[in-house]
Amino acid sequence: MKRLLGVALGILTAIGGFVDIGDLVTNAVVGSRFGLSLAWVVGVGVVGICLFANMSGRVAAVSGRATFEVIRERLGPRAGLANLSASFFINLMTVTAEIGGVALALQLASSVHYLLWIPVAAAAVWLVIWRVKFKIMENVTGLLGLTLIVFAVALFLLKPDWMVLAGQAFSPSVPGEETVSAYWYYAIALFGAAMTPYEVFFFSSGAVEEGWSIKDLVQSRINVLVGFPLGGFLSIAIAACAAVVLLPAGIEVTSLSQVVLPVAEGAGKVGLAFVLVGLVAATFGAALETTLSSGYTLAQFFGWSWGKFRRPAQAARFHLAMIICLLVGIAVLATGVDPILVTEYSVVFSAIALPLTYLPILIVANDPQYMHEHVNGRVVNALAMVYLVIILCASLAAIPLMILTGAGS
Amino acid sequence: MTLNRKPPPPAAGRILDAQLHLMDRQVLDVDAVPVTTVDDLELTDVDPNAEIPPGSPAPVIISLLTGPALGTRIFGGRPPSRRLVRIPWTDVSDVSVVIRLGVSGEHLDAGWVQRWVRDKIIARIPGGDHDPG
Amino acid sequence: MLKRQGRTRSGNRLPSLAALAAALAIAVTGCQSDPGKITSTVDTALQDSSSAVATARLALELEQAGKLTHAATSTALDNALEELETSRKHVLQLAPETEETRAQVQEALEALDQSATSLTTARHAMSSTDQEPNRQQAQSQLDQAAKSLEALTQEAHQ
Amino acid sequence: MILGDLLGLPVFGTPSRGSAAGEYDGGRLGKVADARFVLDGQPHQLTSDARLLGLIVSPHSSGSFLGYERTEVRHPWPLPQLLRWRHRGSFLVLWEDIAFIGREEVQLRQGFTAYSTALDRPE
Repeated sequence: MKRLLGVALGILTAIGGFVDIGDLVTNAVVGSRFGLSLAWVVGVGVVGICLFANMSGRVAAVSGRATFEVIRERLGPRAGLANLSASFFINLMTVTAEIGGVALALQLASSVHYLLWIPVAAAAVWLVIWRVKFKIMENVTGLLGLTLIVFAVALFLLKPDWMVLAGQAFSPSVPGEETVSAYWYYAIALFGAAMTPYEVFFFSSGAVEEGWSIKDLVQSRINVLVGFPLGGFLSIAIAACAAVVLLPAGIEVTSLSQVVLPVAEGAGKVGLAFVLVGLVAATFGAALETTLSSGYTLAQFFGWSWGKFRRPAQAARFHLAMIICLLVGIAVLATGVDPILVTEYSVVFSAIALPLTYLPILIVANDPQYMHEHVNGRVVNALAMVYLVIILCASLAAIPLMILTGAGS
Repeated sequence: MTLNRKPPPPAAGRILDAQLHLMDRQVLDVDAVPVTTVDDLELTDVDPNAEIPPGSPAPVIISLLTGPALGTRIFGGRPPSRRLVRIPWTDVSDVSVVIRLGVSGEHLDAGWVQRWVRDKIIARIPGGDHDPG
Repeated sequence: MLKRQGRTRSGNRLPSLAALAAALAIAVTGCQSDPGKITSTVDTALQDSSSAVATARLALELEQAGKLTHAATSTALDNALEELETSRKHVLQLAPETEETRAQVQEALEALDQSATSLTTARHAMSSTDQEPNRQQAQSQLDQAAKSLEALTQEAHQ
Repeated sequence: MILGDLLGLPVFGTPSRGSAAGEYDGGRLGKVADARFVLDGQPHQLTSDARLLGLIVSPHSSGSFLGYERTEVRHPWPLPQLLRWRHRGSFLVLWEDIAFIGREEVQLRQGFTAYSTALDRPE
């Protein structure tokens, strides 16, 4: 049981990263437009995030340094600030979207308009950050988020033609009515979503919050190897549900209410109940993850005292920064902007910030001053270099593709 | 190439490269509470208008700088000397992956923003002064 | 003053950022009056609307089969209606100049209006207490709307 | 003196009359890439004074070494190789060989010695 609860950090990180509001919708959009022909991207993304999250967790466990401290140390103040600006902007967009996402999920459960839920959602996020222990926070949201497995259950109950799905997934091609640039735009969006930098910020800072040390290296690895593949599995299940039910009906996903329709069709009201709990937990977890990440990145860049393990008064600037982020998020949402649109953009922007985040992690994971004998092995380094090249290509292609496709429309 | 040059005469103490070991490192106080990051270093002055007489003593680090020094290091320019926020080098107790101070951050100039935010805002919100959970 | 590499470099970044912003602005706003633009706007609007109508049909179907809750169904219908309104707004903003495009826009608007009416009926059916006849009515209206949208889309693609 | 002001300054040699035009003949040698200190100054309660041992001059770039100035850090290929190439020809010049530190430039004494920048003693 202890081992089982020990993976909560990995599960919360992955659920917040893979099935937050933006991914829920992006995955369903992709499923409803491209079937499973982009599933391979999720696979590539899962391997990549496992690789780098494990590295950042190892650096945190061995040296006690969280990722953004390392970024500033290695890149210096200028490139560090560039990364901070990009990451913080993405975080803020995502915080905004997730609070909107919690509200949208609550609207689905209650039919009360989501704008009314926004203050409630934001206040709840703040209260948890202000008062709840890190351990309790990750266990509760992680476990409740697991109910999203109902997407996989519903897929089985829908009795799809598995051969067709497998065919789409394993010999991918661009569907006839879609353009090649739209296909690659969504490929980058999915890759960016899988590897969003806030996941490593949160994971490594969480490792420091939990006081991991060298003896927790195995724990770190289990967290990564359970959490992220699970997140990837869930996102493929969501895409598959959309591909089976929505694609044939000619429905292109634009809202959260469409995402749950396949579950209702497959698993009825019980399934719907599970999926609603899961949606609220996952978006709430993602809201916590991104709000905390905003605080972590700022505090670690400027060297402020941070962490939920301290009293708020002992990490005053860290808490103030998060309060301001939440207020900004509420203000943005109050203008009536579509929360889903916000995350769709943030996912693509995150592809741009990726190289400046993962390069310093890789360098420090090879530095014996920090890592002693726990430096990277040859295989990990070779794989990581391959991923750096992929990341670089994705980040260079992101903006041109976004303009070319009109953001995928 | 670098490697073919002869090594410098051995020094009697630990070697620290400013960019590698000091700049942008996290500074922790005696209780391991983060205080700031090293934004820059202040050295004893060298006359910028005259040649250094042979045999003059080498400059030493007087203090770690923070606050406005970060802005000027990134964007250029130079803050007036009295506006620099300093942590005296004599407060430093150890330089490793982090820089440790031998004093509490509570009384350092570098901690005033933290203290202000804490006393004026965070400690006034209910629960701000209690342990989490 | 010192001359630093980093500063000159970041100075060079500004114009390229401005160019990027300009390119984005052009990509987003586009040009309103050329016929190709009209055709593609109408096309997108028809597609989005048939997706919205299909969503409503599926949601109603699932609700009648007892698989979808009242709250989730109304939310789905609300979202579909919003989507339809957006499409209608886009088409209404067009300024057709030729006879041909004017007819095209007119036809599309009729279909969109029909869809909006059917969705509103469905929404009313959900909130009214005497249920059955109303819902069937809504469903048949939705079926009709879907048919006209499909006909128009096929016409455009011939 | 603020270290940030010193980093990135161009470094010149002092023109020498009569000697054969060697590689350090008054021309521009590179930029200050880092400053090396040694903890052997006056001892205090907690630590000793950090004395400026010398400057690291890099002919091609004043950018960061990203930690690869230490020769024992060799992974992951090809990053160390790339960074060492970017800083090829960089050298350490001791404080005794520095003639002048101005606001715009650093000048070295005639006949200064360029030492290896390698920093591979255990930390």
